[in-house]
Amino acid sequence: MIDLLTIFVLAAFVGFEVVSKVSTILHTPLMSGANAIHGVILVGAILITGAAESGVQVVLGLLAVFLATVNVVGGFVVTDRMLEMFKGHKR
Amino acid sequence: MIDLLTIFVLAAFVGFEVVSKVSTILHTPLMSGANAIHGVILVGAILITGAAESGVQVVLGLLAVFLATVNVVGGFVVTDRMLEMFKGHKR
Amino acid sequence: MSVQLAYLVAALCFLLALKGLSTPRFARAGNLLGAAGMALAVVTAFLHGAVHNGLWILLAIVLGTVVGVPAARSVKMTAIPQMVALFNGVGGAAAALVALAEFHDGGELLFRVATVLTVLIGAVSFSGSLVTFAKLQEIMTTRPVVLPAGRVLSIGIVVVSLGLAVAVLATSSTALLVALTVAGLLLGIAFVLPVGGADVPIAISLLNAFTGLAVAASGYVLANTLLIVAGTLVGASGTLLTRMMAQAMGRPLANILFGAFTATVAQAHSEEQRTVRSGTVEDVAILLGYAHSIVIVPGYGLAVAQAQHAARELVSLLEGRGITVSYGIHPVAGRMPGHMNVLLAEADVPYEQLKELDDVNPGMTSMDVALVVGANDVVNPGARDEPASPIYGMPIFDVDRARAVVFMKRSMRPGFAGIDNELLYNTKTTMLFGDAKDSLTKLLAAVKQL
Amino acid sequence: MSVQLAYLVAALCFLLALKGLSTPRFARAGNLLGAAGMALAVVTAFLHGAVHNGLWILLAIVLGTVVGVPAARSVKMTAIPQMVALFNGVGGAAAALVALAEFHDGGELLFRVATVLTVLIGAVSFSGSLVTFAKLQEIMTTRPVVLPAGRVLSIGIVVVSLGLAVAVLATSSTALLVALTVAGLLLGIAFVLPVGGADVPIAISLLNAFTGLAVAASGYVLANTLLIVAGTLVGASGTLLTRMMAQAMGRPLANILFGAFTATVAQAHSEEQRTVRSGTVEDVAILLGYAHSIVIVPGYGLAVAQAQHAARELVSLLEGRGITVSYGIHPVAGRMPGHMNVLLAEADVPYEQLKELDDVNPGMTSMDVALVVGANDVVNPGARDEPASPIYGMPIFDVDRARAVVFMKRSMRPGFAGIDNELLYNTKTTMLFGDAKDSLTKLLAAVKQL
Amino acid sequence: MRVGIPAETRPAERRVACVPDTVRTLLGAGLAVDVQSGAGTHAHAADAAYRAAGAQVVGHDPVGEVEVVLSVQPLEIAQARKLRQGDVTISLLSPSNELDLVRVLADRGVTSFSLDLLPRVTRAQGADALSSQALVAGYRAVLVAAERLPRFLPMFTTAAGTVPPAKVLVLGAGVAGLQAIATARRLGAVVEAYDVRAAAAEEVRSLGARFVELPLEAQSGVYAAEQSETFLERQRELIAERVAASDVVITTAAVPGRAAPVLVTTDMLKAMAPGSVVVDLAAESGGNCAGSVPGEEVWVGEVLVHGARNMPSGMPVHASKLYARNVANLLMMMAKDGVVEPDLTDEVLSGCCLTHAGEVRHEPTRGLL
Amino acid sequence: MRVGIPAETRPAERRVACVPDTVRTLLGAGLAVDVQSGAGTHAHAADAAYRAAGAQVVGHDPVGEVEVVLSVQPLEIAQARKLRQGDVTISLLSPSNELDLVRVLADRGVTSFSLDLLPRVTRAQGADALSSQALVAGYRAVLVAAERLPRFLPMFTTAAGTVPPAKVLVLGAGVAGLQAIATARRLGAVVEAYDVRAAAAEEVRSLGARFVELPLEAQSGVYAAEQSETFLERQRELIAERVAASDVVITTAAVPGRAAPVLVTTDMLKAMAPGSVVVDLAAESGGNCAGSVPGEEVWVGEVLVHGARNMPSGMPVHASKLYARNVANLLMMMAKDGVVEPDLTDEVLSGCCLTHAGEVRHEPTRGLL
Ligand SMILES: NC(=O)c1ccc[n+]([C@@H]2O[C@H](COP(=O)([O-])OP(=O)(O)OC[C@H]3O[C@@H](n4cnc5c(N)ncnc54)[C@H](OP(=O)(O)O)[C@@H]3O)[C@@H](O)[C@H]2O)c1
Ligand SMILES: NC(=O)c1ccc[n+]([C@@H]2O[C@H](COP(=O)([O-])OP(=O)(O)OC[C@H]3O[C@@H](n4cnc5c(N)ncnc54)[C@H](OP(=O)(O)O)[C@@H]3O)[C@@H](O)[C@H]2O)c1
Ligand SMILES: NC(=O)c1ccc[n+]([C@@H]2O[C@H](COP(=O)([O-])OP(=O)(O)OC[C@H]3O[C@@H](n4cnc5c(N)ncnc54)[C@H](O)[C@@H]3O)[C@@H](O)[C@H]2O)c1
Ligand SMILES: NC(=O)c1ccc[n+]([C@@H]2O[C@H](COP(=O)([O-])OP(=O)(O)OC[C@H]3O[C@@H](n4cnc5c(N)ncnc54)[C@H](O)[C@@H]3O)[C@@H](O)[C@H]2O)c1
Repeated sequence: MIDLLTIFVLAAFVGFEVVSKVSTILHTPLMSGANAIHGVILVGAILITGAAESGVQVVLGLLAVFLATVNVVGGFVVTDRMLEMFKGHKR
Repeated sequence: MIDLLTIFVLAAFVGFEVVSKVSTILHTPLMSGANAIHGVILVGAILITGAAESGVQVVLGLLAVFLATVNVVGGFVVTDRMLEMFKGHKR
Repeated sequence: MSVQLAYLVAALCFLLALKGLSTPRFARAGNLLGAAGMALAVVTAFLHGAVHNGLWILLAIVLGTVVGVPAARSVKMTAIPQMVALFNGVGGAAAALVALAEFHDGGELLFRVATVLTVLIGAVSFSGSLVTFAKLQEIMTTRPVVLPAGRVLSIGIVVVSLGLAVAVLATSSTALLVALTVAGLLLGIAFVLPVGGADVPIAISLLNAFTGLAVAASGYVLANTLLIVAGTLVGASGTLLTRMMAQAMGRPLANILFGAFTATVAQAHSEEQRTVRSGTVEDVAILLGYAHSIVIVPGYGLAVAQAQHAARELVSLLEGRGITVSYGIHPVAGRMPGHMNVLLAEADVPYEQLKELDDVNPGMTSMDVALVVGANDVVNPGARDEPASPIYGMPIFDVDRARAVVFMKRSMRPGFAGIDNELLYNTKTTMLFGDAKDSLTKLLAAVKQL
Repeated sequence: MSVQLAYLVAALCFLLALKGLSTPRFARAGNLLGAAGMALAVVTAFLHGAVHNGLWILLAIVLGTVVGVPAARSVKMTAIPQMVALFNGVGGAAAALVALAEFHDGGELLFRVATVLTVLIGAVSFSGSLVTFAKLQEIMTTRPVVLPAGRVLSIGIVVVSLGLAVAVLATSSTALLVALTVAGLLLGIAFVLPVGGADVPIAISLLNAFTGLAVAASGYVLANTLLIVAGTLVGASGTLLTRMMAQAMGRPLANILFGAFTATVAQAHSEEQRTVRSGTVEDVAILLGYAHSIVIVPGYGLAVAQAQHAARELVSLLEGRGITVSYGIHPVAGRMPGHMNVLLAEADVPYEQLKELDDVNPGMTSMDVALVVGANDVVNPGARDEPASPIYGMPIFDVDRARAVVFMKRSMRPGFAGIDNELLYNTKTTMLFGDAKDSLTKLLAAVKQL
Repeated sequence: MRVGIPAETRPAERRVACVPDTVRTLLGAGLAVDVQSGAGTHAHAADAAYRAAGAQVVGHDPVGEVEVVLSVQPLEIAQARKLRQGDVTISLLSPSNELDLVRVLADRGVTSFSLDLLPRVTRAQGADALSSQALVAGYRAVLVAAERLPRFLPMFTTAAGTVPPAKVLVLGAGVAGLQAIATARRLGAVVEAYDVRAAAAEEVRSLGARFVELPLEAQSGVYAAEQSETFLERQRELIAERVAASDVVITTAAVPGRAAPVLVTTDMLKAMAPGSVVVDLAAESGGNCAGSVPGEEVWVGEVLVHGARNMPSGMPVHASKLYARNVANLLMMMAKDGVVEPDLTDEVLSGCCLTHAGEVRHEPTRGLL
Repeated sequence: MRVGIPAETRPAERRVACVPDTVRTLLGAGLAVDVQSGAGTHAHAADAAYRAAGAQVVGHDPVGEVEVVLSVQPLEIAQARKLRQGDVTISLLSPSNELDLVRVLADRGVTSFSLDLLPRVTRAQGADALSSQALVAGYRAVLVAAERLPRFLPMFTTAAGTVPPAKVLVLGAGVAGLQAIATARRLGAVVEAYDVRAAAAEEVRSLGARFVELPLEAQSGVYAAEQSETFLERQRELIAERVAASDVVITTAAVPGRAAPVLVTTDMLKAMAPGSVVVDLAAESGGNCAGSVPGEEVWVGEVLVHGARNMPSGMPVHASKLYARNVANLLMMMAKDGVVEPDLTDEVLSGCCLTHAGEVRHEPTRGLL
């Protein structure tokens, strides 16, 4: 329990620290990248669907898998598109 | 187990991140401050001494308490002395 | 054990992804690393956890990909914010569904708390995101919508939600949990409706942080460390990011979210008929730092601010990055013939960098940025396009034809000729308000940071 | 639960303490926060864990305080590094003792691994720190000590230690663990002996990181999250810090630690008879940024580097911090009469900031920093003190009387008069090598960061 | 139509109203150009250069044979008598000094333009000869002062002691005054300036000089209005101390159409350090400095007073280049397909048109006649 | 002992060897000072100021009544004849031009110092009058050129077109040359320079100007050594193109004790743009520019050649201030408790001592006699 709390605190600190100096122009890509990352709920969705017992659970789970997948793939792709402006400039 | 490892990874990341932009002049105070912090072994020393069963354990434990205390108090005091140069300058 | 390790590696990838995304240089790499971490986590989960329904799960994933990738690929750059909102919403929904599916009688209190939080926050995030999408896509009005008795209504929904949450904790009733879901959906709508068009991106960012928290809570539900770490990372960074975005717009967060309820702000909104885009120093720094060619048009404001030295430094810094920079010297910039020459010579700007109208205008369309430092009349397109303008006929620098325009001035006040300048309201234009020397000095520091 | 929470809060304090310690502005506050966190943790541990031997423990703590505080209070500023080494050593010893005391038969493998690591690293840290202390305190020679067959010996100790460690893991024998402790002590000595005087602080920093890791390992031994978090924080930050310190000295870490084994480095050491202290831009930035009064003495090098604009900017930045800055203009600085005037006027330096010999020299002793930018002869104390010097009799700026001197030049080469300048070797002097314009520009950025 | 460039005849005029470069501009507009041989001599524009540019170099004064006459100084009365109905002339003509000429021009139905009267509006800036010539005058005023000053302008710290920077005071911060400020600052002097116009303070500071704040009412508007004698009296009192502290004073104060205000009195000169220099750019229009004589250098005690006379003429190459471009720009406003036909409803042209179709169009001048 | 300051008698000399400020220095060293009435007139140092500083103002030439004589120009032979054994005189004396005077000084057993001969060592910099006067000359050379140039030095972009910056070429980058570079840059010109000494390249660049690299051997050392005619021939060939491209050329090349090398020929002048200006600071020692005459302005085609003559005298206040301080610094090296007693074993004093105790101590001069 306390371990999970510790993890929570540390992760929160890292989350703050890591974005604390981001420049304005990266706000949107960063938001979008973070958005893709929370699509990790896909892992949760797979796990519950994989262990589902009732039909309701399966349906809910599969819906969750579908939605989470949209979140993940769409999120990463759209972020990459936004970041195209940063590629290819020397230095 | 994996939780403790996760904590380790997160804490290590935080450790790196937090000092990654320190300026040269703060190297020594930062080292000294970190030095005081690892004196937290004092907590461990207290716990084992408090729960000691054999005489040897008590002796080892008390020695550890003593040494760890030196580390803690000496560390914080000496760091503070080093940092005196940063106080009191108006901006 | 190895499964857990894979998750840990994935968590580390996410962490480094966020770190990468916060510097221009590593942003793309960060995003790719995040994707790689995600692939690892998903494959691991599938191999290890898809004991039943494996094929169905695969099908759902394929379906999600088929829907998500083309949508993300084909969306117009200008429509990206609403796309992000949509993706965020479905993520929230997924979290809520997971918690709903996993809900069962009994269990620890912590489990129930986590479930309630996941469902509630996920639902808010889902419906809220859909509303922001609708606003940005202009399916509905972009203006703040304040329902009659809006405040009372909102407070009512909040109270009901809290009540339901407590009830679920106490009773473990699935029906109540479904009711809570509905309440959450309403709450999300009530939360976003009053946010005005320009502030919607901030609401999206906040909802994004919410989804992160929902995922973290679902991690507690499923006792999955990866979900906890990743969700918390997004929740924390998203919260800070939201604050920073609000700050960059110069408005306190509370004002943006709840501003529509107060009369003053509503008034300010209606007065401001023509919008002006004001950027931060960092925006402009990135605009300049990643440009290939820049023309600087100095004017009387450069002289007033005595910013010639700062300008020269910025130029040499930019040239050091391999960017082509020149100064466009207008014949009547300043207040005496040769005013700009005198200043720039004082700052030791090489004569070769000084270009005249005829040197600059033909190549203007290929300029990435035109940086207008304290000039106004000499770049006013009215002199070219509006025969009725008192300055019609004066040759100008056609900076409006550059890809982007940055104006450094202290206010929206006009220049010597006393007439308005349409270019200030152009969508290409970013205003950097403040004394030119100040702004340039800050810009210098910001470009160095890139 | 509440005990665990207290520990969590303490961990957070440590984390913020390190963060604070890495910016000048919050360094002191950070240290205090760390101390507060420590107090919380210790009190919690005492109240909760000192079931037996409470009085004895208290006594040991009091004793430790009575020894530690006066030692830390009374140590001379110059002797602080060895004091830190000593504190670090006793910390390492404490960790090893804790693991030794807690060791018992059986238990999980993880438990034994953690114990072995704690004991080994703690012992290395203890004995290594004692040697560094002895070196810095000049109880023993500060030169690298390479025992005959030193390399073979070192490798031998490493092999033995590893063997013992494996044996302990396999047998759980307390006797073997004690033997491992002894091996660790020897290893620490073997590790530090070959490190040369100037590099000892880097070895201390590494040992400090080691102690952190030992503490983290002891956290696994005791299953205490606080120890894990705090130890890991110190271990990670200490490792990075060590690398950064080595970088700041311009030497790869491996070279410092194992350099004495290779002939080349030993040679370099013997050639360098007179030492010159070369600082980094950040050092100088802090020296300047926290000074109250600064005099800048420009010379021909300022002109060669065309650094006048950069100098002016630096001055205005420093003045913005409330620091008094003036330029000392020597009658024959540069290569023509008034050379400095021409340059500084070009950079628009106000005439009031230009001071002559008679204005500056009387107040020189109260100057915090004299910043010599590309000048040499005009600050050479030989002109004042050495009748045999070819420039004897020329008036100079007595910068050697300021509290600290910073020289910006590209090399140790002399100036126009072609004679050596003792001041370059003075202990007060920090050299900032490089083109003056480059250095000033970097300095500008660094001061802004403060 | 033909455009004629007579050689300037007025004493000490070294400029020319059209240089080979602007010949090309005029030809480009379909006009032909006749240049009197030797017209460009002083401005280092040889006949050959005009020919190379496409002009016809004629041995005599082209006035009377061409439809458009361009000159720097106003035409001589004899020349004006040769003009025909509808002929166009452009010059720097200050009507209050040339009433006889104006009468002749009006009588003969000539369409005459004076760049002296050009409205100071944005669109007319390309033709603004007052500005371009003031630029030259302000720059040269400082050179003249620096050359005559027995001391350095910049500061020098040398082995033989330190020389403090000279103090320069500029009175009147119009175009010439601002340029004088800039040039003196370039040479390293410590510069301060005063002007009655409110906008001037910021303009002076925008050149890095100090604006002398006097407790006097500031004026708004592009030009200064005439000041009362009590105002000037008070101004002199207040400024006296700044004059005494200066090594160089450059005066440029003017009120269009009026005599220049006297800002520096003999007593003030006497309080200056020996060897100081005053350059009075307003000398021709009455003088800002007591005792200044246009075109002469007068010692008042140990202070040298240089009365400027036709300052731009001292730098004929660039003064001519700028003036010629101004004139050409004005001409381009009325030329089309080789024909010069001024549209007098245009604000700029009507503003600087002095006579047309037998009428004197300039209100104040009509008053004087 | 008494120090005397005669009024300068040589034509066009406006400086004075002692100003009221340095009177105080001398009095501080226990010396008394006699100043001839009117000695400081041109340098705006009034008799009253000298009196106020503590000097005695005498109505006649003090030479012969004082033990130490300070002057700018060498004394007249008649004055030298009045000096007594052991008297000390300090002036800017170029011995090869003044052999008769040197003979008289030696004959009368006078201890004479020439600042022309001062060793260029660090310790002597306070007395280095060549440097201080070259500073003045270099500065004024640019002012003179700028005033005579019919165009601007700086660049201007105006509504009447753009004026490009003038190109200035400085030949010889000693003290005067460097100062000319600095001053021309201040005024906004594009400056390039050439010198035979290797060290000059960096020095020129240190003032922000371009160094003209010629494929010629560079010299080391503080002074340039005399160059062969073939060297100079080649140099002229190579530099011709830079001269032709310049609007202003300022020449300062000198080789101590020799005639100045001719660097600019008449043909080169003819290739310059009409109206260009050449200022030849070396005119008095033979001239770097063909046809330059000291103290005169000569038109060669459409190029004006200004032959400098005693350039520092044109700015007498500060030239005198610096010179007087140089002389005082030298005197302080030999004065103690009111007595002037030169220690001729001192490197600096012996270096610039021309005659002492009946002997000519300057090697090259002894050769000439
Ligand atoms: N060159 C000449 O010979 C001459 C002579 C007389 C008149 N004019 C006229 O002057 C005008 C020149 O055009 P321009 O574009 O150079 O100037 P402008 O049109 O007068 O615009 C100058 C701009 O600079 C801004 N500014 C003033 N101080 C500033 C500061 N400290 N920091 C940042 N911005 C500052 C002002 O906006 P904020 O107040 O919002 O900061 C203003 O909009 C033309 O209309 C021309 O006709 C020229
Ligand atoms: N003022 C005059 O009239 C005049 C005339 C002739 C001679 N002098 C003589 O010149 C000397 C002047 O003294 P000073 O102290 O100004 O100069 P200095 O003694 O010549 O020293 C200049 C220093 O600047 C450094 N330097 C050169 N280029 C540099 C660059 N780009 N960046 C950073 N440092 C650079 C050089 O060291 P590194 O090479 O190590 O960088 C050198 O030690 C005196 O000896 C004086 O007698 C003066
Ligand atoms: N719109 C344009 O394009 C344009 C172009 C050039 C100049 N201008 C404006 O024209 C105006 C005048 O320029 P100008 O040089 O021809 O002016 P000017 O020659 O008529 O007068 C010179 C200056 O003397 C000042 N003055 C008058 N009486 C004074 C007194 N008693 N004390 C001190 N100063 C006094 C005036 O205010 C003016 O600034 C300026 O405002 C300038 O900005 C406008
Ligand atoms: N040590 C000191 O304290 C000190 C003080 C002042 C000057 N100096 C040195 O004295 C030296 C000479 O100064 P100066 O001004 O009296 O010199 P100068 O008047 O004798 O000569 C002027 C310049 O002409 C150059 N020159 C000669 N022939 C040339 C040719 N053919 N082409 C081009 N250039 C030619 C010389 O190299 C010299 O730089 C310089 O090196 C200067 O640094 C030293």
